[in-house]
Amino acid sequence: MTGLDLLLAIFGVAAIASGVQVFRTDSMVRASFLLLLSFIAVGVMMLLLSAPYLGMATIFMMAVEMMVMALFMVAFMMNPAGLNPMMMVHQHRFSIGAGAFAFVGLAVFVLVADFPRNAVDPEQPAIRALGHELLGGSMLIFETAGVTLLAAMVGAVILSSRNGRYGAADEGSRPPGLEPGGEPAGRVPEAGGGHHHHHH
Amino acid sequence: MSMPIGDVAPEIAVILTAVIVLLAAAFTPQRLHWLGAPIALAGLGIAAVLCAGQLAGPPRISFSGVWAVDGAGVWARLLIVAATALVVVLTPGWFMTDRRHGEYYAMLLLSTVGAMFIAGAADLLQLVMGVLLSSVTGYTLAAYHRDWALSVEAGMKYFLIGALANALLVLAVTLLFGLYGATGYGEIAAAIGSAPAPAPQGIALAGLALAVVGIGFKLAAVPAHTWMADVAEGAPAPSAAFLTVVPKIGAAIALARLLTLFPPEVIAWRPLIATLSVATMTLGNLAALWQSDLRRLLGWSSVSQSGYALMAIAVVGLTEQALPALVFFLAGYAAANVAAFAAVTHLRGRTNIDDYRGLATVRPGIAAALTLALLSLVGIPPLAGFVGKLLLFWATIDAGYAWLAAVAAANTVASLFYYLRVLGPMYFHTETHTVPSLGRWALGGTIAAGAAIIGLGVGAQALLAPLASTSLLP
Amino acid sequence: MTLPIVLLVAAALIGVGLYGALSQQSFVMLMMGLELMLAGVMLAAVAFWSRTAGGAPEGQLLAIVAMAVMAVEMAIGFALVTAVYRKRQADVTESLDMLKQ
Amino acid sequence: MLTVAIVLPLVAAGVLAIYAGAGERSARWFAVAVSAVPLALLTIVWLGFETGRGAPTFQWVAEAPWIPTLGVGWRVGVDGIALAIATMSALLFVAAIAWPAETQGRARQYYAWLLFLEGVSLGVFLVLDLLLFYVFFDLSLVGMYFLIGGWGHGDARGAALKFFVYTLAGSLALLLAILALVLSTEPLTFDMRELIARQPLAGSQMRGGLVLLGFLIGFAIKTPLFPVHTWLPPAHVDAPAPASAILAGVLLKMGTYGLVRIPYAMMSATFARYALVIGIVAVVSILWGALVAMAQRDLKRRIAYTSINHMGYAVLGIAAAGAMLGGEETARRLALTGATVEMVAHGLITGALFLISGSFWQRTADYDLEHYGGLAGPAPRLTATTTLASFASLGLPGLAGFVAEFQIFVGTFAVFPWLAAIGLIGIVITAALFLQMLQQLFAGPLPQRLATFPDLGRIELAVLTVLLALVVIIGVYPAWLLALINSTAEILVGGSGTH
Amino acid sequence: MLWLLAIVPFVVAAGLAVARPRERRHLAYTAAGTLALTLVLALAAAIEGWSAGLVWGPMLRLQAELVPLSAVVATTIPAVALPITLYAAVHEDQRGITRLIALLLAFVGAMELLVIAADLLTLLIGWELVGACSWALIGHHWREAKKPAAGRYAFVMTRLGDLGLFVAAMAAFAGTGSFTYTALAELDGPLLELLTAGILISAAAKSGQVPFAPWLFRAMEGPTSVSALLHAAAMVAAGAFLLARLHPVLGPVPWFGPAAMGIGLVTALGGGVVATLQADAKKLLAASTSAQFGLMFIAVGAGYPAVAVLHLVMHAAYKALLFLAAGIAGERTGSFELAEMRYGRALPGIAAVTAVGSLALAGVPPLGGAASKEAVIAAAGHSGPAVAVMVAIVGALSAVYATRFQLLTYGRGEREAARSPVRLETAALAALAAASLLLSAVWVPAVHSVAAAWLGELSASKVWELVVSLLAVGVGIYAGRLLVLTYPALGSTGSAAALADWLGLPAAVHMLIGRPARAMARAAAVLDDRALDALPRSAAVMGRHLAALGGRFGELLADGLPLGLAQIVGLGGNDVRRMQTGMTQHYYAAMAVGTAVLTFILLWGAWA
Repeated sequence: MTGLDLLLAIFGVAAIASGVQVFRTDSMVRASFLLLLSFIAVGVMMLLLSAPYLGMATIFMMAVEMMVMALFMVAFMMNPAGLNPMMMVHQHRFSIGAGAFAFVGLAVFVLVADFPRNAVDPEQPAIRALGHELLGGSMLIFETAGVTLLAAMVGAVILSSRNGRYGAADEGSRPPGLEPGGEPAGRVPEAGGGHHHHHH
Repeated sequence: MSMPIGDVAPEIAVILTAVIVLLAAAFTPQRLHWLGAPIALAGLGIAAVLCAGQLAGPPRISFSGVWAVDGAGVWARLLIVAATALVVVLTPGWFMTDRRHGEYYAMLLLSTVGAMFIAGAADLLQLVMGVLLSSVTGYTLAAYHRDWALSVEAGMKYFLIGALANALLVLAVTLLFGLYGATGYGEIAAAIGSAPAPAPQGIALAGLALAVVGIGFKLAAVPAHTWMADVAEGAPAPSAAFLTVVPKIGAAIALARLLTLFPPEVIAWRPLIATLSVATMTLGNLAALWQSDLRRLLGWSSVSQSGYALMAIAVVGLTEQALPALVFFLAGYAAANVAAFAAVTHLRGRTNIDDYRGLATVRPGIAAALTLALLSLVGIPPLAGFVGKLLLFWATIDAGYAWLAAVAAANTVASLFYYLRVLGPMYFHTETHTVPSLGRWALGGTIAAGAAIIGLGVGAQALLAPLASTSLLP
Repeated sequence: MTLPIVLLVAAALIGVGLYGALSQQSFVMLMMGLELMLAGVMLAAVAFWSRTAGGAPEGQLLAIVAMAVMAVEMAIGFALVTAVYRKRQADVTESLDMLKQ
Repeated sequence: MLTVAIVLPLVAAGVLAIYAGAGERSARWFAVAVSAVPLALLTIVWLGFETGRGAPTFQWVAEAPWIPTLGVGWRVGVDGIALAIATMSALLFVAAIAWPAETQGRARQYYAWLLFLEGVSLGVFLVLDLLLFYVFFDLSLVGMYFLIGGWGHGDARGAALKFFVYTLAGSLALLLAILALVLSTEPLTFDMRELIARQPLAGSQMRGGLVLLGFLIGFAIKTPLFPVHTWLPPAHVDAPAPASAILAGVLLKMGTYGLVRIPYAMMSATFARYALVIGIVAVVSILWGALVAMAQRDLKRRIAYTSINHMGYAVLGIAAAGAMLGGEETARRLALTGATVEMVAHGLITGALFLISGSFWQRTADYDLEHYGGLAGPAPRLTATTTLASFASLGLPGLAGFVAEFQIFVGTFAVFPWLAAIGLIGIVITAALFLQMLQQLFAGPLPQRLATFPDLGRIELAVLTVLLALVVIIGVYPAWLLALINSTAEILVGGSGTH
Repeated sequence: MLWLLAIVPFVVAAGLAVARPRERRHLAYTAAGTLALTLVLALAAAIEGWSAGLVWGPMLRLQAELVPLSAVVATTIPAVALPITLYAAVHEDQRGITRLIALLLAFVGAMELLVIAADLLTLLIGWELVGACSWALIGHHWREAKKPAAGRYAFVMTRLGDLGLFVAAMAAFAGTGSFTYTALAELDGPLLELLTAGILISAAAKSGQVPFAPWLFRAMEGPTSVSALLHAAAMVAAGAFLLARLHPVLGPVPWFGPAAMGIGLVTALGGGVVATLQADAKKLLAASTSAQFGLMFIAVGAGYPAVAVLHLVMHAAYKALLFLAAGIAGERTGSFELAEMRYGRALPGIAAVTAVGSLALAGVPPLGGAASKEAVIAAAGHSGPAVAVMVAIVGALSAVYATRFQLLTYGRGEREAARSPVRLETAALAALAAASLLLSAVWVPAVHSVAAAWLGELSASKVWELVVSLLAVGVGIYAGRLLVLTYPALGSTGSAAALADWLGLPAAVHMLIGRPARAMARAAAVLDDRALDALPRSAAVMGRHLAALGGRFGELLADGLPLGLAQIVGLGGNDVRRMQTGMTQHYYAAMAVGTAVLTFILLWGAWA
């Protein structure tokens, strides 16, 4: 076991541990920061694996995202700062089993697998290669990603933006009535929407 | 490195149209948003012409192994465009009151592009991107009625299933990449071919299984089928028509394309797909049996139809009839399903099957269209669905999977029961009540889809002749 | 040894993520589970790029694609969570119980 | 010629369905006029049909490509057997359409569906393309479903649903078998003549057996044979009378006709291997149908079960005819001819009986035999026609049923003596049950509430007279019919016709 | 040309059915004319040797010809039918008289067809048509529920026997490829035995032999004229005729003779006893018919078909006469109770005419009936003296019941007739009596030898046989007289009545055939509705369970209804629907498990 392996193992354990903690903490904000911690550990591992760009990208992108997530939770969700401790889980034992099973299964496959041994040259200009790939061979993929991001942005705005150019954007956004001017057909949602098992 | 832009010209046309529609929507008052429909139709028309142009050329892989232009792919993209056009026609009446009416066309077109990318992808990464594009737009389309709880719930559920499915797909791609060192289909095939040990690796098996689930999500195949019924019921009717049909076309081709990479003697994927096919069609049919909501019933029937489509995929490569069967079946299915949803749309979303009593007396034309659609889904000749199922049976029997055909036949019998639960009361009750309808757009869509059902059945030769020599590149 | 270690970590992250996705009621927590899974995937992708694919650029691209999936899904996901919350005051999966059977 | 006979009713059905201006009377007369055309055309075909030695098997052949990629084409043509059954069907359709029916204010739709059914039924008998055959075979279910469900009585919707679902299962078994059969030959074709000539699967035991099983399931459900007959009684009981007549007279024939046309002709070696099994099933159907019919109190159910009995005779004849590849040609030819005559005769006789049962329903809305009695007094014409039809059905000589059953039994005896002997018991039971029915309906004291029971109307009488006259003519002098059928039976059975 | 024999009566019958003349006179003349024409045609055909053929199909050919035996019967039929029909036209109820006459004519036509047949197919056609006519005739008075039931009984019983003829035809075709009588000569081995058995059974059924005899009793529900024709010349005569006609084919079968004689003897003795104990005039005659046809069976069995035919002719003449006489007496009494009659004083003329018939039945020389009976005894004697003696006992029994009949119907008594018979009735009786007397000519050796030359060998009686027979007749007549004096109401009560119902045979038939058949039918129907339909008990039932969930299905199970395939499918439908819980976490779990399963399938595939 080389030093690199040791470092990788340490950060790996850190990533896993903080990952586990995400679901053990009783505050969502804390959970999102634990997740960020886990991502930072993963990003460091990437750096160790000679992928500087990806490592940094992961760390920064996730940092931003987790900030958004935290803000989001403060804005929308209940229990923003872990004021009242809670454990909101279902099918808990099955989930533990499934997670463990997935891990064991993948681990077994990984350990018995006969991967090609073809390590990257640490001196290789990884970032430049990536750039070439994006604008060369994988141009189409790159462009598709662009379109996808556009679509995601438009979609997110459509779904979440309350204020359109003509006032409340959601108003009238419902199926036509079965009779003109009547209620739409089909199952009728109960007034007020979903049930609430807990607090509010 | 070559960038034959022409090979993705149809996609570009659709994307540009989407952008135009989006801009138009931003600068026109809501009452003019319906103009998005003709614009979208024009764009789709151009895309269709461009697609048709690709049929002439030889099958080829372009964009450095990322993009396949082959018979199956081009026909699927053409189908996607055509089906979308029908859906576009259904839209204006339905969304008249929506403040974001115009943007709907843009989302629809972007989703179309996603499906097209899925159909043509020859690289795992391109496939993932296509699925992602198709998914995010799909969630939006499903949840488009922000002020309607069912729609929002359908969109959320679609998203939750999709997010996990897409994660699994990315995992699958990663595992395959680790094993074969590449994501392009050509390179993967070469890597498999040059592998010294023919024994399959667990990683490859897990990767393939994960990929099947991931793509199966778009196809609404077991086990990621659970969104289909919810979307069919809760989403806006045009979205439901779109989501039950268009992504499936792309996904079916993509699944076939991916599976043919793996030699069946090394990885026994045929029994897997056959099992999946049986599970999907049976589950869909059983769940549809007692539905009292027509849209939900159509959703479940759509699951079972995916099961039939998987029959062709299970035998792809074993018989030259498999690909024509797959494409033709998808075409027939698209026509029938869109026709059914078009009828529902035209009747302002009428969905309780009890509300359909006596429809034949009040609105014989719409009743006839719905009848054609449902009978075509059963596979009654000479409608499109019949030819499709015939070819599926043909392919499976020819490939030695006669048992699969027998199971499908038994399922068809069971399915007749629930389709008749809708049809019977339509004709056998004579009580009359007024049945308001939506308008000329949806009516036009219904007629067009109904005509397609008959046309594809009676004039099957027109599509079958070119399909006979169709190809599927790895 | 490097590859197995990293891959085991990735597998563990996927396992934990799956657990989270399966067990969390809250939409946001559930999505965190999915992100953790994708983090594992990205780690595995980089590991493969670095150790089995000899630095094939597609490996890096794969990691970016995984990241894009994560970002795009999360964006649309949050939008949906907003919409659902606004319409139904719902923030857990159990609240969405109208569409069934 | 044949194409017109198929397409014209279909087109007319479409016109009737769309043209909203047609009233009850005009719709009916339009439909009668249209339905008479195929009958006239088929009569012309019959007159022009060559029965001599050396005449081609299939005549009046016409072809047009439909889906050449799959080897499917619009191919029509007839041999003696098809022509006989098709002509009978055309006649029965004219009778059923002319029959004064209660259309519940939806005359246009009613006659449109009947015309549709006529087109597809004739299609089944006249096409020479296997896939086209299936298309029409399947469409007949659709037409009948809407007729039963839309104009039936009692639990008509349930019966229609059961009918459709059950028989569709048979259809699909048939489709799979057709595909498996066609796929075993090169080059691909659905041309029946070609397939008969090629005898695909002749050398393959296992696959041949499975394909035959598929055909048998498909046709047994349609025929129907024991034990897959249970869709029949409810369908008949709840259907409107003309639809019942068509169901029994025409649709059931598709099963037996299909048996002759496809497995018998196209895979004769396999068929011969399993002929005994088919024969046993047929004999069980004969006895079962007769026995169960005897226990029925419901007029229509009783007639329905006799259909199972009679179709059993036809299948027995077919099984005997196909039992061997060589030897006993004369007897087997007799059996096949008899089976075909049985199809024609059963169509006419049972068609008439079901129309008669419709007369009962229209007058009293009651099928319970025990509620009737003494009707010979107020309704002598009804009595006479029912008696004649019943005697024809129980196989009295001088009427059509006897010509059929005698040939079947005699022909079968040479091949399967025991089956023929056991099957004979059926004719005693049918005699008992029909006479008991006649007695119940017409003899004894007249219940007070039936005192004003009206006799047959003019149209009813005319329709029944035509059908029964043909029954008598076939019974007394069947040479014209037998010559036609035998010319084909000779080819199908093989051997010389010197006896 | 020969077809005309059958066609003429049929065409006239059809004409009557359409034209429906109601006037009795017109009916009488039309019928008489038709039958006379038939008679003339029969004579002409016999003399000219007509034959005929009709092609049905390449393998089916109807053929007709007259051999001497059939010529005799073909002439006898219209000859006997003529007076019967005349009588019917004036005697029977006005209601339905046209139908009755038309059917009687059709009956004659069918019988003629049967007689002229030269192949089994034609025979079968005539054979069954005769049965159908008898159904309609016996059930003539359809308003009384009992009568059509009797017709049905007769038809079904004889049709049961007809199966024999079907079997015979099948065997003939299997052996020779055709149905003609001439081809039957080629037949041998098991097929021939099958043919013989079939024909024997059919003949026994038609001729009212044991065990089919009871139908003749039930047939008495028909009008008198119908009974007369049925017993004298049509229907019943067909069996004996057929055996005689086909004797050249059947004779060589070793067991045929004994079998036919056995059946004949048992029936003759049984019938004799039944007739002796009978309290009903028509049933007495019916039982005697069975007995007399038993004699004909004996004659054929012994190898003397000509004797059988001779007896058939004699029997036709006197039995028709007796039935008509019974009808006249019965009409005045209102029933056929023998104990209630004795019109000797009231109707002396009729009594005298009837006496001719009774004496012929009793076998008193020099009447024709005696001659043919003696010939039967002589024929039987060839099989051993014991047989001859038994036939003589049959003769004695004949004498007993003939005497009873005569004395009880037209013996001297106090009854007064309400009205005298009309002229035509009397004429009909007289004509038949004259015929019986005329047939006595057969005792004249010259006539006898001519008949023998034409018909075939007529066995000559030995002296002791003649003596025994005549003694037996004498004893019989004496016993009959004694019975009438001592037990005038014999057979109406007690064990005699029980025996008189054909020795309990009808009950046995009912127990052995009728009941099991009906029970089987009912059981089959129940099974059909329950079990068979349950497997795919499809939509109708499923529809009813639309609203039903688990509990309802459990109830069904408890009721013991078998769960059908469709029900399982329907149940599955409900279960699968419930799997769609609406809870996303369950969908996630399904996906996780599904992925694992798919991986395992692939792993398993890699292993296998």
